[in-house]
Amino acid sequence: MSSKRIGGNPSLRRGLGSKTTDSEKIMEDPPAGDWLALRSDQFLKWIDNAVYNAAEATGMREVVDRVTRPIFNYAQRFSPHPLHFGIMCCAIEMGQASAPDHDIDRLGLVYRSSPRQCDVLIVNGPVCEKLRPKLKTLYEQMPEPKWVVAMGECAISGGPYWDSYSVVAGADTFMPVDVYIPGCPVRPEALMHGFLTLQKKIREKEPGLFLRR
Amino acid sequence: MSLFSFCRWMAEWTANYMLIPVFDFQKNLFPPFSHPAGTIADWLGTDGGLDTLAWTFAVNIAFAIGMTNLILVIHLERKIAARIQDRRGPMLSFRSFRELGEDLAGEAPSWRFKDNYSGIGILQNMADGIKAITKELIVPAKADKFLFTMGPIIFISSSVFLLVLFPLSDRFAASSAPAGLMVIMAAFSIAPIGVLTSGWASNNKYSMIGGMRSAAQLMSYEIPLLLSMAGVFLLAGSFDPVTIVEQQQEGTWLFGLPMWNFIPQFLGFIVFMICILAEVERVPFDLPEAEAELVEGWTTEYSGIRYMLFLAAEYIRGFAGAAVCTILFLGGWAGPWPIPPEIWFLSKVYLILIFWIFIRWTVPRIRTDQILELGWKKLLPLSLINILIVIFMVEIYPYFSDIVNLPEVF
Amino acid sequence: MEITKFMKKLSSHKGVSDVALIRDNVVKLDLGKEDSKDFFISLKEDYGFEHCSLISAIDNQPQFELVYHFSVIEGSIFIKDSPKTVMIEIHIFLERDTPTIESVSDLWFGANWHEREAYDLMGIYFLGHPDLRRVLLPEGFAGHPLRKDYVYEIHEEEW
Amino acid sequence: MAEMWISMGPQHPMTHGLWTLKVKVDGETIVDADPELGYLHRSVEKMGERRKYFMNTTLTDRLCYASSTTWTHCYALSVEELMGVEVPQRAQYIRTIMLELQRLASHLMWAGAYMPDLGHITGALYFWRDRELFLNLLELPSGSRLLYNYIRIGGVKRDLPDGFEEKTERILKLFEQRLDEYADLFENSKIFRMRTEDVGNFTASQAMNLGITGPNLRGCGTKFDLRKQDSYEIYDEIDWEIQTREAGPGYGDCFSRYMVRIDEMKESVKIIRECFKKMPAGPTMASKVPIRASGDAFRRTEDSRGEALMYLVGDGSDRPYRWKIKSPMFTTISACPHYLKGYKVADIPSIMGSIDICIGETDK
Repeated sequence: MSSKRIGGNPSLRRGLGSKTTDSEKIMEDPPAGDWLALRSDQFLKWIDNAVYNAAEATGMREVVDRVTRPIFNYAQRFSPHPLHFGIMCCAIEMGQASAPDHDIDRLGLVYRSSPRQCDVLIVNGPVCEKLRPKLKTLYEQMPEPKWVVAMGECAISGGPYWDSYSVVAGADTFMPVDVYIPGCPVRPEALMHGFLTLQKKIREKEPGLFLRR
Repeated sequence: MSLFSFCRWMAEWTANYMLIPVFDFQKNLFPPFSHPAGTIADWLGTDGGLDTLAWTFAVNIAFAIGMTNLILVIHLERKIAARIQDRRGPMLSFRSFRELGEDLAGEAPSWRFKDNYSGIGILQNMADGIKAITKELIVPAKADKFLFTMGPIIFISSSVFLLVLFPLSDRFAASSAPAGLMVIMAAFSIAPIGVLTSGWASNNKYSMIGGMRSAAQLMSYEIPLLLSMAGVFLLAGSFDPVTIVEQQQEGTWLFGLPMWNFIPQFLGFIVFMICILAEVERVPFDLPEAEAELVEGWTTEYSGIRYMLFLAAEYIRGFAGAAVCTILFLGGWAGPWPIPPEIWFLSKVYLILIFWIFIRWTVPRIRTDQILELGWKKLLPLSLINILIVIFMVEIYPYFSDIVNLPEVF
Repeated sequence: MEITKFMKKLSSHKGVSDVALIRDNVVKLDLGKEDSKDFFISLKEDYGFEHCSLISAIDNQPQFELVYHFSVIEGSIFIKDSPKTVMIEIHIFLERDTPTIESVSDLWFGANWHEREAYDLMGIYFLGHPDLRRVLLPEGFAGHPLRKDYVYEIHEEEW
Repeated sequence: MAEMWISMGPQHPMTHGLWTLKVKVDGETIVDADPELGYLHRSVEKMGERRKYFMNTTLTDRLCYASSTTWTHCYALSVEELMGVEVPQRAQYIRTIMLELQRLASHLMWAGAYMPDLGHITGALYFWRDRELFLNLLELPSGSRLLYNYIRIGGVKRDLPDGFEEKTERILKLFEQRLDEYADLFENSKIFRMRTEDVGNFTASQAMNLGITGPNLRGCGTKFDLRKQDSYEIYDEIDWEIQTREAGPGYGDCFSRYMVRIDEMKESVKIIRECFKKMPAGPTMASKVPIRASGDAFRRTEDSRGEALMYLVGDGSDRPYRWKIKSPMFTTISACPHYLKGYKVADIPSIMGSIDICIGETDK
């Protein structure tokens, strides 16, 4: 059971399901002899590499990183937009957390319905065999950088459904999970604490570099 | 001093002391050739060059003011919505900068979350915006890549264009065309093309339905909107915002209050307010992005900064819509003396925006067929009646009052 | 129709045996598999059981048992001096080799998915069902998990 | 526009859970629909066969996350029927109070989930604010916010805490005031009625055949409530009315379903008050509860969403041989092509929201 964050590392990411396309293969190894044969996207990639190398060589990359990283990190950790996605009991508590009594909007959480506009996937219930491919699709539809929060016992390990024939033993068996929030169901206060923990984690593990994402 | 003369003064100063010496110096570096730097230096010395430079400054100032307002509008929306809903809304405080400072200085991170959420939360917009820059930009595999990128460009550029079109007062205008309001409305109606384009190009059924709805909404709302504006134009005899505002100061009403257009043209005012809500796509008319049935509507497939800019562009359109409403019906920048007219104008705009926020958070969304029915069957006849009333006021009543000596009412 | 009279009438139907009153408003009976459809038609048309509450399949090892619960909502059967509505519980026994029975989803639409569920989880085939697919488990799932002889692996954590 | 299939779900704001609704649309008009379930199939029935009778209350609590007590109660009733346990009078009163509080919480959950479907997020937060009151109230005796495990076989876990009645009365008073305030925001609002009236109609006879029960059936004017029709606990000793809508315009549509639930909440408040008045003293648990059972038994109760039925077969051991759950939403969702056809795409959230879906009990 590994809770290691895999988002930033392209080689590990590829292992998670995004396949290496042909064009990517070409890109990693630019043809040295025939520059003119580059397609436009290859050319852009090449420029990107060239700029990166130049920045690296002159030491500009470090300077830019030093300044931009904390700022981007600050923005990322204070504006986590979770996906509006409910599985079971914890989804009710997730909704209740945005009710006036707990008001999770204070922490800047805005539930977005489209996975394209989200940063955090909250898995708030048991993942069944039928749901697993769909959940994985949702995870892959989200843009980088992204985080996964396993909310409640069911998402952590299967919880009360540990001996079921159709429930997966935890969300981390098939996707990287960043924060585990125990509870059955998780109380809204615990959800808030989970998000503060996620902020802490984002702060400690600084996200990708500026020039090469 | 008007905005333009201020900018003109600034342009002269910049040209004389900063630009022309630089270009002259470059010209002297290559004396044998007619270098473009020389041409530019010559041109900057002329009236036309200085005017162009001045317009550039003016447009930038107007744009900066609009964008500053945008942050305020989004913040207002979130906070007022929260207060309506008996909660507090975003509370990210300036104290969170302490963490940022520590990170920038490279000191050991220490965790103090207690301080971060005790402010008014205006930084939340900043965090959202900067975060959007860092997000991956996804283009769906089967999307039409060219149109997928063109859609946002059309939508956002046409919305940002709106910011420089309306004057904040007669002296504070980045552009002053005689057909000013017509240009604004034309710019307003470009955006649905962007919506339709990006909705179609996303290769997503929700997006496509959202785009279609946007087009249908445009069809049914543009006509009553323009007809309700026509009343004001008839009354003022001009499309120029300055003339329209000045015309509203002429007549007086109870206790010598100025008769702004929303009094004689109450019908037109109501029709305009409904239609402009539909035009800027706010609840109850936000059908293209009805999140209950079409996940995020036509923005479903857009991620990162593109989506954030969509959101920003919508608020810009809201701001511009409220500004048009102020110019047409609420007397524009007119107000008692000690407060400058620009502040009057902005406060009226904000009043309308807050009214819209109240509407947005207290009514449900209505359905496509109902919105079309409302547009065609109710608002269109009402706006026509409004025009008839204005024609009676402007043309027929004065004609008869000349003949039979009627009291001068209008 | 009073409930006692209704019980008397039920006994006269073909294939019906062991009619009993198990609670003050619930009639229980056993039914032969061959005569089930005729009985269900008359249950709906003559006695007015409008609502199919539940169809449950039981693996009795070796044979299967189907339990139908139907209820009256505004029908003609009543209990004297009581607001309670009448229910009927019907037991049908199926052989393990031929777990088939005629579908009742054309009579009660509400039975449609109950039959699909019984097929999905217990492997009972309903003849004449319009759309007999799996309903809860994904397509391509092997076996019928609610059968007693279904073996599955339990993901037990090591401690 | 040509006809096309749109797949909504499992992640979609309309679904209120995990299911997929495939609709075939012609322009914006719905031509056909095909619901698909099973994303939350946890095999509760099979798991129940591995656990002892009294252990299964954990699973029944998690059957329906919005209304957990009613399901545990249905299970407890069935097991008591199977074992022949007599529940003490005071426990029956406490159960009734808990059930009605749970019904209030569940209906408020529904109302809160229904409002964003119509594009009214403020409404959701208002109703959830009120739900929080009842969650706090339910937390007092049971110790948990959402899944209480309070009703046990043979009675309830423990007696009500001191001062529970006063606290309940205070909250009920506040809640009644707020419901009156909300009338202006919702049922008297023109746009709200435009969205809900004459949308998703079905008649009572259709509904019975389609297997639709509960508030959805009562919205069609049928006086069918199992609390009276198959009375359990002490509902027959208490004076209350079944809430239905009179025939007329807006009959069996989303608005009538909305109004039935709002009226039911008001009726629940009455029931709770009367229960407190009549509650006797005494034990809260049966003196002897067996752990083995044989034979078969079933009971049905009026869940917040309709007819809940649990059928239990015992083989003489301490675990159920077969445990079958009837979920009211299972059949209601299966019938959705019937009441979706002919309406617009924008009506889908309005209709599917008004029937109050809970996928937990549906998928079992």
